[in-house]
Amino acid sequence: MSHSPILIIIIPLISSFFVPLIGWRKKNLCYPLVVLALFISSILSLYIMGSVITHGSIYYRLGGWEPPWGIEYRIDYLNGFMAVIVSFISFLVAIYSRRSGEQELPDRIVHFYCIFLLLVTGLLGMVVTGDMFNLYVFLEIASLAAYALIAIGEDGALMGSFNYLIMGTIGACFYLLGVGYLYIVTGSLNMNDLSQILPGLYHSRVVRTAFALFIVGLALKMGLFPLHTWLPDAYTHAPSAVSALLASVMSKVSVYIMIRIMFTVFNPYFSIELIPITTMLSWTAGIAILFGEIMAIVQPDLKRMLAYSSVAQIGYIVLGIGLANTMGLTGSLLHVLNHALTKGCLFLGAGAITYRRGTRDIRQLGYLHVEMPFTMAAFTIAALSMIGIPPTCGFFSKYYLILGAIDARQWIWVIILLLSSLLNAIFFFRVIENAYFKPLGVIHESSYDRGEQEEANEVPLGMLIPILALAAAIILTGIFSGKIISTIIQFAIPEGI
Amino acid sequence: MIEYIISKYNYWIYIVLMMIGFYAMISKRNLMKKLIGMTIFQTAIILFYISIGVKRDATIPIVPEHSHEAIKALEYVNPLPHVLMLTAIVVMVSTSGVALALLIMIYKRYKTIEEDEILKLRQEAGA
Amino acid sequence: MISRYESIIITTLCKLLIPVIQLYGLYVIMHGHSSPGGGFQGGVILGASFILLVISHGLDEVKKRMSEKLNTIFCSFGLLIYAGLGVLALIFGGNYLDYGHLPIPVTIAEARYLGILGIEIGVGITVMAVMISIFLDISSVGEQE
Amino acid sequence: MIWQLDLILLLFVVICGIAAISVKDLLSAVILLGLYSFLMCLLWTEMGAVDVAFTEASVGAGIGTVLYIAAVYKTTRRSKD
Amino acid sequence: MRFLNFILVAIAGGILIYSTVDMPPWADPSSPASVHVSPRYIEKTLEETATPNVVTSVLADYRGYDTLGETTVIFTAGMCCILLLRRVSKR
Amino acid sequence: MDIISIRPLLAVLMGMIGAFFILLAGERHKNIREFSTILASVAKFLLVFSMVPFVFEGKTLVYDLITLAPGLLLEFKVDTFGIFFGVLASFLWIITSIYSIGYMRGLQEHAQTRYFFCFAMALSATMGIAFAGNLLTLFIFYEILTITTYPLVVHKETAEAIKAGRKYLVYTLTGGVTILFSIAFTYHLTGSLDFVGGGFLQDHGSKNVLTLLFITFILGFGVKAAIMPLHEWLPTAMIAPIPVSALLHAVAVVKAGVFGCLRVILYVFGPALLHELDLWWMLAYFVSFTIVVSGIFALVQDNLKVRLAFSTINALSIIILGAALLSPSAVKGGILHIANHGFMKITLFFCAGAIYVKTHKEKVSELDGLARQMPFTMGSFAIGAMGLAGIPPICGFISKWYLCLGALEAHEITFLFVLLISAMLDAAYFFPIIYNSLFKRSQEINPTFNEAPWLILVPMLIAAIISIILGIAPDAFVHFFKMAALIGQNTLH
Repeated sequence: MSHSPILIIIIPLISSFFVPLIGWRKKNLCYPLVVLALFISSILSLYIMGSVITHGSIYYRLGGWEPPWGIEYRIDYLNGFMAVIVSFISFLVAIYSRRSGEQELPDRIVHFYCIFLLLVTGLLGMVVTGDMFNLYVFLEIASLAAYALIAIGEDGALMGSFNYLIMGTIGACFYLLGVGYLYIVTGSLNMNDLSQILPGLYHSRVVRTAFALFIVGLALKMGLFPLHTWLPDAYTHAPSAVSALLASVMSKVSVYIMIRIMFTVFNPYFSIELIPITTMLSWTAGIAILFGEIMAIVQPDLKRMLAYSSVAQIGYIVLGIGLANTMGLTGSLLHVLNHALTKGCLFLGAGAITYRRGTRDIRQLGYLHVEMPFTMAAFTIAALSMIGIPPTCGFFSKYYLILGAIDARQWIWVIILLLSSLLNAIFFFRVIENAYFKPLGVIHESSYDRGEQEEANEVPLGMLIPILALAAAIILTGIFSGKIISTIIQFAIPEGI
Repeated sequence: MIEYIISKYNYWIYIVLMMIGFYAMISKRNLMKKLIGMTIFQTAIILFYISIGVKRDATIPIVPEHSHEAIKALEYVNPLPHVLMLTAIVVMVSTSGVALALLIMIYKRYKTIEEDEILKLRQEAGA
Repeated sequence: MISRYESIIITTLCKLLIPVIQLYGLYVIMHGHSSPGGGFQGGVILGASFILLVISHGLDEVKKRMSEKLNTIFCSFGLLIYAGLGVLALIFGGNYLDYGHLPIPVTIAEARYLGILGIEIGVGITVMAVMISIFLDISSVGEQE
Repeated sequence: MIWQLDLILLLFVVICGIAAISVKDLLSAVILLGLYSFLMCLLWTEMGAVDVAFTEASVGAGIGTVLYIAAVYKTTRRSKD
Repeated sequence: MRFLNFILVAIAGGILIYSTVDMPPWADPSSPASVHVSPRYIEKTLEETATPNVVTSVLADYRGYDTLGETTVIFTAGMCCILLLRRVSKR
Repeated sequence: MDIISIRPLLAVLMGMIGAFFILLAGERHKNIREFSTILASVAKFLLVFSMVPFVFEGKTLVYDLITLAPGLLLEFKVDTFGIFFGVLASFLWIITSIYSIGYMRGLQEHAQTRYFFCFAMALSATMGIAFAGNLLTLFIFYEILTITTYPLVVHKETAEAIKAGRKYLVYTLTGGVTILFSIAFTYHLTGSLDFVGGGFLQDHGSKNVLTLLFITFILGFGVKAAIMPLHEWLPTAMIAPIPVSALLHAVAVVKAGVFGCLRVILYVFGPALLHELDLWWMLAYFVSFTIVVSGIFALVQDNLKVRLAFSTINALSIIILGAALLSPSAVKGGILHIANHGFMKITLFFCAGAIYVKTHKEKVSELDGLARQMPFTMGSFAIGAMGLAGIPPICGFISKWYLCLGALEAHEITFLFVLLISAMLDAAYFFPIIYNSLFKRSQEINPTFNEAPWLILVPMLIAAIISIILGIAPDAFVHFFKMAALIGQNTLH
């Protein structure tokens, strides 16, 4: 099992090569293969997390070459945590993707699965690697896969995907340029090696420019406020399974890289003391929260609303990074997990609703709780988590973020965080209200005479199980968030904060 | 002064090229032009990387196979940026491929590749 | 498809040229160790030969020689060679992609040499197939088959 | 590596780049882009990066241009800017 | 809008040019990039991989995993184009 | 002395288990569903009641469930105050469930499963609030209570109900957010959130900071405690079915707010600190305003439920006033009033419900001569109303007596007057109803005996009788009086 770090990558990778081969003969075999590969990957990631907890960081030399020369995998608490999130959510989304994939793209399901696996591979590769350039390569795998997956969505997805491609390429190029800038002054590409060389060069303009390039590039990739323009279109029109994966996992991976670069490659002293980046990040994040939520309030389209809410939630996470203290970062990392679960559940739920209703207009969701009781229950739990109602997990990350903001004596962020709870409540309760308390179509003044003869018409089990699993995970993560913090997140926070 | 310029002009020109590409990417309305800008942008980055690897009075990084003298790193240009850029070129062409596929889909759907016209069409369809 | 200009000179010349190009592509793949070149360049040259065939003889001619199915198989197959070599190294006790542990009765350095050759071939196959595939898809807007 | 030659090549590259994004005819723009790639390729050869130059010649200037041209044929040659 | 974009580009370019001040001179054999990691590739390639072309040995061996990723990028691009453009007719 | 016991957890879970079975039974098995409601409520009451002896032995039952955050547990701690509230709420749930069954069946309401489910969940949350060992635990259940009562408010699903639901959410969630801020800030100051009799905030933070903290706490909890001007949601929420108004908006939800306020006053800040900061009289004046104004508002309401709602607002502020005065008798009286007001107000709401079920009348002006048709109902109403006005021998008298004593002990004659004025206002808005129903005649009401169904009548009478018993022997059954005295002792040292 000493090879498990690489196995979590190559199992989905090699499976993705097999998918088109198998797909020619037996289309039906693709789905089990994808699910199996991701299942093994997620079990392995759990195993890795376990061994990180018991034995400390794991190093793996690819090709047997020692680090600065070869590529090294370096898995610590932060990585392992992210790998577990990525692999598990992808696993659940893969289970879900079958029915929705069959409905949304019946003739291209084989290549859909192939690219889906490649996307997950790319994301996992980004998470576990300890090499700057290797990260770029996997970033591109994931990005290309994401462009294509978005583009196969409904009408309008094409432009969304194209804009994402342009913006994403700019982001990736900025990242690549940043790597080049670091390389020109250090001569190294290995993160660990860089972190040892860089402190002597902190006053070099090249290093600072590189840092700025990284931040801008990653902000583009994750859709942080002023650079979020691609995000709503892309998330709205992509197939539901894809939006779920992108919103819950892909943006989180960018966040992870940002944390990695800010606090591991560069040290916290540089990121916090030497340059005003944390202040800038928290301001943009604060505006992102308000902007995203106000935009979400006015959206009539369920998925578009969720997309704008994602903009806001990214703001939360970045705000935690910007606060740059233990509490804030704890909240941030916890929110990475929480938002991954919650947004995954919400997007999958939205997909399920679309699957049955054929519409995503919030005003036309009336009486959905009779038609799809389980989906709506899960959706409600996830919505409550977004608002931050205990004991769902969303509350706890918000609590830590508020603590972090108080610790940093930044009252404005406290107010924004509290206010955002209420804004969240406004647009999520709009959905809940429509789905539970309003009949189909317009509201009748007297609704007593409405019989309850409507039968439940739940989505197939393959779609329902991931949604319910995520909803259960939302509550469990909430209840056991203390455990998660004391075993993982506490140690995942970079030293020196 | 001239020394300084000679020692840096390469970087400057790569920046100029990159900004040409960048400008095309963000302000051109024609989608094909955006892609052309993207290629220029990426190629400029590659130029930058290659510039990192250059050493004065050094030759291409292919070492003599049967020479008995010890190989001196100073005599060969730095191969690492070349390796990285091989990857980057491939990534570039892959991105272009996907982007062109998208472009063709967009043209099939909207019969135009001007961004503002597409926006207008979409607004009309939405309204 | 780009409308084909029927000209005997072009078709004949291309027919003559294409094998040469393909041979050169193979040479580039195989000779990447000691001269510029390798899997990518060779693969692209091989792919270009097929693209030339499309331009000179049309899509159907290419379909006869390299069906879509075969092409997709090649796409995966090349990468499988690559990843498979890595897994092989894994099975024989090395780290992933550590060709030194491949079960070949030569010195470690030579084993690595052979490993590099193996993956260059894999890369070449994939690149060739993908290039053909992308070109066919773009130039026919996917309206084949 | 002669810096004068280098400079001239760079100048041409910049001119090609500007021309590629400013001509209205997309086919010309794509051809100019191919030219740009070839000039780059020369530059890199001159800098000692033979492998990269080879790749750029085959991938960037070769296949890339072919793909662009195919795409232009499949869409439109006209461009507003 | 275009003017704004131009300003943006100018600012970005200005920052980048400004930062070149601290870059090592072009073609400097003693720049960090030339002395830190790369010399080993050149000096040990024959001994360790028996491959004279250093680029090939680094590409396929020292950083072989990058190349796997890169080939996967190509593969991904191919699959993406098929997914986007190809309509498999129902038989 | 602490005893580790799982009973508090079970008491909290009992409601959720009940809710689960309710959901399982669903609309198809109505009897099983309603049986499980009653079973859960009885089981919960017995569980809570079984903890009473321990409390009187001076022990505290503790159960740490899990660590929510480093140093912060999801912790149940059954102290005197908690058990006081717990016994009250769980007992009233039994009679309310019986009443609900009668009411819902009588009106053939829709979505009864959702109704019973949310009711059980809300009671679970109330138990959680009662037994919470620290602020965070309290807050968690407080928010669950908010969410689970929302569907009950919107139960009718009319546009008006939805609007009321929105208003309810806006107010309570804003309150929740304010509390969250206060909790986070408290944690920032002290690193602990555990309740300590007599407060734990002393010597943490400057005077201004603590004042601000107190204000945010009171504003946060004050929303549910319906302190004016944060009371707006309560009259609107009266759109909910009567049992909901009865239990939740007279006992569980609003009392949770009051409970929170009292926890903050007595267990977080503590009397000493409040005296030092001079906050107690600010709070006392603040709620006195509410007492007087809400009494006047109640006078002009024609809708019976809304009038009762304003009377509730009045009573809640009286309780907080008792705690704010910080003298032993006032605290004792205030806490006693939680129970007494609970029984009396639930009687009144049950009466309103009975009238509605039988006659579909909601307006005060339409009740003329009703006493002849529904003598038991109007009799119970009279008992509840007299109790609230503080007329012996009904329990309201006892608590008001101690409150007045407390005002004197604190040497604050102003508040004595406030209490007396409020008693007079109580009388002023309740007695006309009784008088009119007895002596006026109306065409619409048939003066023959025609009472509500027994499922409605019995709980109503039980509540009314208990109100009298508690007035005659305040220490009967569960020793509410003794508990209130103990709470005073524990916190005012």
